[in-house]
Amino acid sequence: MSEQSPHRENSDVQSPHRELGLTDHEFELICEKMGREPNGVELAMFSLLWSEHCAYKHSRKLLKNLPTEGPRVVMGPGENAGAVDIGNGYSVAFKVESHNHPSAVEPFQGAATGVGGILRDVIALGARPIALLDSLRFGEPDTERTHYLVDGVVRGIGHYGNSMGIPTVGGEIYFEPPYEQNPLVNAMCVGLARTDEMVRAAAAGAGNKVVLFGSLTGRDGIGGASVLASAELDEGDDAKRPTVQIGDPFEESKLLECCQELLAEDLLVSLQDLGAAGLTSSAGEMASAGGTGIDIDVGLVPLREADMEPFEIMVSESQERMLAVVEPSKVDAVLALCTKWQTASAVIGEVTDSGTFRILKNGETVGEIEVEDLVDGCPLYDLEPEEPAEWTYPNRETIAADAAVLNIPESDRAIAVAIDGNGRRVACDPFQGTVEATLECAANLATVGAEPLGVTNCLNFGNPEKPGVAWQLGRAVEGLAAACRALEAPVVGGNVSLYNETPQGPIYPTPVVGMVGELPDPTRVAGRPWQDGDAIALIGPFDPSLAGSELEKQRGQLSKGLPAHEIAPIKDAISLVRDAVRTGAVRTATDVSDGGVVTALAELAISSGIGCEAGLDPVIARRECDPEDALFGEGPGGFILAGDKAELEKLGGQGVDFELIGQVTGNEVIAAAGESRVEILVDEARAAFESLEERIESDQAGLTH
Amino acid sequence: MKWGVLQFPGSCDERDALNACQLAGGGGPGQARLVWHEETDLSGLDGIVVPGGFSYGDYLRAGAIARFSPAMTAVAEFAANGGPVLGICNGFQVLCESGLLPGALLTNERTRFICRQGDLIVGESDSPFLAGLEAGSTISIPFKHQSGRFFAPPELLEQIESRGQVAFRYAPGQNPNGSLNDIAGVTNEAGNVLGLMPHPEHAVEAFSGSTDGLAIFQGPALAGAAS
Amino acid sequence: MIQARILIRPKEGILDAQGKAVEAALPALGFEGVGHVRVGRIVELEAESIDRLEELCEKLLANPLIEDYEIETIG
Amino acid sequence: MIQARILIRPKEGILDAQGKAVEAALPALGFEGVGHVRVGRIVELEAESIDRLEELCEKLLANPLIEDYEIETIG
Ligand SMILES: Nc1ncnc2c1ncn2[C@@H]1O[C@H](COP(=O)(O)OP(=O)(O)O)[C@@H](O)[C@H]1O
Ligand SMILES: [Mg+2]
Repeated sequence: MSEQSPHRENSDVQSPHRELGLTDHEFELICEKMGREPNGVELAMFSLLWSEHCAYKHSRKLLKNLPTEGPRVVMGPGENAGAVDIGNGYSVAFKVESHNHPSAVEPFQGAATGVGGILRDVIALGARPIALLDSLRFGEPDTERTHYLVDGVVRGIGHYGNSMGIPTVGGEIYFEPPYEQNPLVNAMCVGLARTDEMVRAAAAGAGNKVVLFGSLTGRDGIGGASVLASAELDEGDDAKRPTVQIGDPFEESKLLECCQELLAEDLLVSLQDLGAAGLTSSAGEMASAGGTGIDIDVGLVPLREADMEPFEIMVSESQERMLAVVEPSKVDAVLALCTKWQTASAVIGEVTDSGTFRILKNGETVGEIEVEDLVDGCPLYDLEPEEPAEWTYPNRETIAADAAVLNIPESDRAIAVAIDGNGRRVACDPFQGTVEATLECAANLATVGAEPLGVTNCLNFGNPEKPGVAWQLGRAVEGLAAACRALEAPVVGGNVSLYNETPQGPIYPTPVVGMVGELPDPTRVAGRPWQDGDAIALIGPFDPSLAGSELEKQRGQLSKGLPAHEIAPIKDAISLVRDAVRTGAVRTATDVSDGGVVTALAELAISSGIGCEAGLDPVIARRECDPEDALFGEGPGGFILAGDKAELEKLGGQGVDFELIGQVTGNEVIAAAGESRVEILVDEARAAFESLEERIESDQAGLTH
Repeated sequence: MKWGVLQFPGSCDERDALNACQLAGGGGPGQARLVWHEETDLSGLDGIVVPGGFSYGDYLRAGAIARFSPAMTAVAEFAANGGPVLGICNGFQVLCESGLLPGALLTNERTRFICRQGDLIVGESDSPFLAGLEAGSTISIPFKHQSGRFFAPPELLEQIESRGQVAFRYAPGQNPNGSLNDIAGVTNEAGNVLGLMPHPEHAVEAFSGSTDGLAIFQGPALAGAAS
Repeated sequence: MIQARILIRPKEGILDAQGKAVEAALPALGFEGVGHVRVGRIVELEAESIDRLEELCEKLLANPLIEDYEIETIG
Repeated sequence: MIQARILIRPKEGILDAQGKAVEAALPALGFEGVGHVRVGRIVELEAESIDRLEELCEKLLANPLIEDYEIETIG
C-alpha cells in the first residue's frame, strides 16, 4: 500500500482522475503533455507516479538543500538506498522508510511489509542486509488501541526480520498522544556489499531485456485504482480487490540469495525493487534514470490471478518482486538462477531508445507515455509556510537506546548504527529539534567510538498543504541540512511520509534520523556497565533547560521554542568523547537525552545494578541555571562518562566543558543540585522502567500470522 | 575434517555455520562448503551441518518440507553409515521431521519468538559432538527460535532419557519454550546425529561474547583422533 | 454448551504464502495431480451460546481484513 | 477432480500453545463462557484422486507424532 494522502481534495465529485487523487490542474497538464486524454491504463499510471509518495511534490524542492556529497559516498539520493565506503572493497548500504498508513490499517502486515520493503531497497543495491532498526511512535501506553497497534507492529517487524535471519539491533519507541490514531512505523535496514558488485537502478542499453522476478503478481494494493475496474466487476466483487498486502519473508529470502548470486556472476545491468506503484514506478524510474525508453508487455507478467487487467498489472503492489535489466546473451543464465532459487521469473519487456514507456498486452499497445512526463512531469509545489501563532498537541513516555555495533570482519572493522528523532521537541522548535535529533545520532555513535559516515532520514509530517505543517517541514529540513553539514555527514538517502493526520489533528512533526558510522575496534565501545568506585563526569557544552523536556510534558505545559545552540562546540565534545572511547580511557559513556542528567544516571545504574552519588552544583554555577534544570533539563551536547578518575580528568582542559560530578556507589541513585535532591533505589528505578512492558502488553493472543 | 553445510531455500544461518566449521578446523575456507538442497553426492565430506533458518518459510510445520529434499535423502544415508550430522534450530526440526532424531518441536509455550543468550548443561550422551565437553558442565550460547518446545510421547521420552540421548538441557530456570524435561538437544541412538535448538554457530568468536559453541564443531575431529 | 468449529482462510485474492509454498513443493515429493492448495486455521471451542461467536471471530480469531471465517456448530 | 479438506489438530494431551493463548485472551476481551479452545490447521486442495491423500497427510501435511488429521472430500 502506498502512502498517499488519506485526505484528497474534491473527492466528492465523480470523475476518475479526481478519484485517483489527481487535481483538475494536474489532469489538464497530463492531457496537454500527451496531446490527448490518457486512457485507463495511462491514467492509473499517472495517478500513482504523480502521487505525493512517488513524486515528492511537496518535498523535492526542500530536499535539494541537503548535503549529499562526501569522499566516502558510493551511492546517494536517487538510488534505492544510500551507500558509503568502509574500505577493503566493501560498502555499507542503508535507508530508512516509513510504513505508517498500512500499519495503522493492519499493524502486523503493515509493519511486516514495511520491513520487507526496506530490505528490498538495500538488496536492490546488491547488498546483503545485516541489521534492522526501527523507530516507532504510538499513542499513550495505556489505551486499547495502542496495545493493539504495538502488539501487531512489534510482531510484524519481528516476524519478517527473524524469518530472514536479520536481527533488529536497535531502535526507539515513543508514546505520545498525537500518534494515537496515526502511529509511525519507520524501519531502517543496513546491508553489506562488495563495492565492485553493487548495481544501480538506471536502465541502459536499447535492446536489453527487462526481467521481472520474485512473487507472482496479484491484485494487492490496487486500492484507489480500482475505480478503473471494468464494468463486469460489480460491488460484490470487492473482495477481489484486496488492498492489504501480505508479506512473504520466505519469498524475500529466496530473492535475496538470488540477487546476490546474479550480481556475483555479473549477470545484471541494473536492478530495482518494486515498491509503491509496482511495475509502473520501477520500470518508469529505471528508464528515467537511464534516459531510455522501455516496453513492458503485461501479457508476459507471471500472475497469481488469471483475469487481471493491464492497469491492474501495472499498478499492483504485490510484495517481494524485483526488476532487472539484462543483456540478451545473459537472459538464459538469469532465468536459470531464478529457477534455482524457486522464484518465478519472466522476460516482460525491453529497453528502448524511444524515451517512451510503452505498455503492451500480448504485443498490442495498450498505453504509451513519455517517460519524462510520467516520472518528472509532475508539478512540484512550493510550500506556503507560515509559523503558527499558537499550536496545540495533546500531551506523555519514552525509552531510548544508544548505538548498536556490528562487526564487519570482511572489511576488518566495525560499524555502528543509530536512529533518533524526538517529535515533541521538533514540535516545540522544528529547526532546533531536528538539529538535536541529528546531533543525538552522532553522540550515540561517539559513545561506541564511531565517527559518522552517512545519514539517512525519514520525514514524517502532517498535511504539507497546511501552512503550519509546511513551515515545520521546511524548518526541519533546514535543521537537518545544517547539522549534517556541520558534522560533515552527507545525507545519502531517505524517505518522506506526509499527510500523517487524522480528524484529531496532525502527528508531531517527526523527522527520524538514521546514521551509520565506523569504528576501529568493536571491543572498545564504552558500553560496559560502570563499576563501584568509578568517577562520573559530565562533559560537553550541555546547557540544560526544561523547554520541551520530559518533565515539562509530565506537567502538561509544553512550551514553544527551544534554546538555540551552536553546533561547533557540540561537535568538539562529540569528537573528544569518541577519541576517549577509542583509547579505552572511559569505561562507560552515554549521552544525556530524554529526562536529563538524572535519567541518564538512572539508566546507567539500572544496567549495572550499582547506584551513584552526584552533585550538580558545578553545572548550576557554570550555566547559571535552576536546580531543576540541572537535574531534569534537556538539550544537546551533554555526555555522562564513568571510569578511572585520573583518566577522566585528562579530558578536562581540552577546550570542552568538563565537570566531575560524582562517583559510582551504593544501591541508590542520588543526585543533588542546590537545595534539590533526588534519591531513588536502583531496584525501584528498574521496576518503574520495566513496568512499561506490562503497560503496553496486548490483551490479544497474537494469533494471526 | 571437511564439513558440508546444507542450504535450503529459506535457510539463513548457513554462513555462520560455515564459519564455525572453518574455525573449528583452525581456519581456512577449504574446511567447509555449502551443499545445495538438490545435491545428492556427499562424498568427500566428513561431517554435515543442517543449519538454522526458515527452510521453506517454516510453512505448514517447521522442517516439514525441507526433509523431502534430495540432499536429506543423502544425509540419511550418510548418518546411517555413522557420519556425524549436526542439526541446529531449523536443522534440528528437519532432522526430527525426517525421523533421524526422535521427537518433535512445537511452538514455544508462550507462542512468541525468543532471542537471548542462555546456558545449557551438557548431557551424558556418547556423541562425537560432545567429545570436547564435559558432562554436567555449562555452556553459554544464544537461544533464538519460535518453535523449539521439545516433545516426545511418554514412552519415547523415557527411551530417550534411559538411553542417554539427551545431549543438552536448558540450565535450571532457563527453559525458554516449555520443552519436556528441559531438553534442548538430543542425539540418535548411535550418537552420531545431534540436534539442538540453541545456536552454537553464533558463539564461536570472542566478539560475540562467548566462544562456547566452538567445542561442538571441534568434537567430531577430537573423537576421530581418539578412536 | 455448544461445540463450534471455526474455519479461517486467507481471503480470495489475498496471497496465501503457505498454500503457495506447499503447492510448489508437492511435485518434488512425488505428488503430482494436486493443486489449488490453500492453508488456513481451524479453531475448535466450546461456548455457552452461539451468540457472540461472530464477534469473537472478528475481534480475536480472524483478521477480517485479510481472512474469511466460517462458523460451524455441533450440538 | 476432487476437492479435499484436511483438518489437522494437535493430538489430545499435547499442550496446544495457541489454543492456550486464545483462552488466556478471552476474559480481557469480555468473552466469558468460552473454553476448550484448540487451534489447528486446515489444508484445502484439489486432487485427481483420493488414493494418495492419506499418504500425503502422513508424510507431509501432518506429523503423526503430534497431530491427528481428518480428510473430508467434496465431489
Ligand atoms: N528525506 C530524504 N532525504 C534524502 N533522500 C531522500 C529523502 N526522501 C527520499 N529520498 C531519496 O529519493 C529517492 C526516492 O525515494 P523512494 O521513493 O522512497 O525510493 P524507493 O521507491 O526506492 O523506496 C531515494 O533515492 C531516496 O533515498
Ligand atoms: Mg526502491
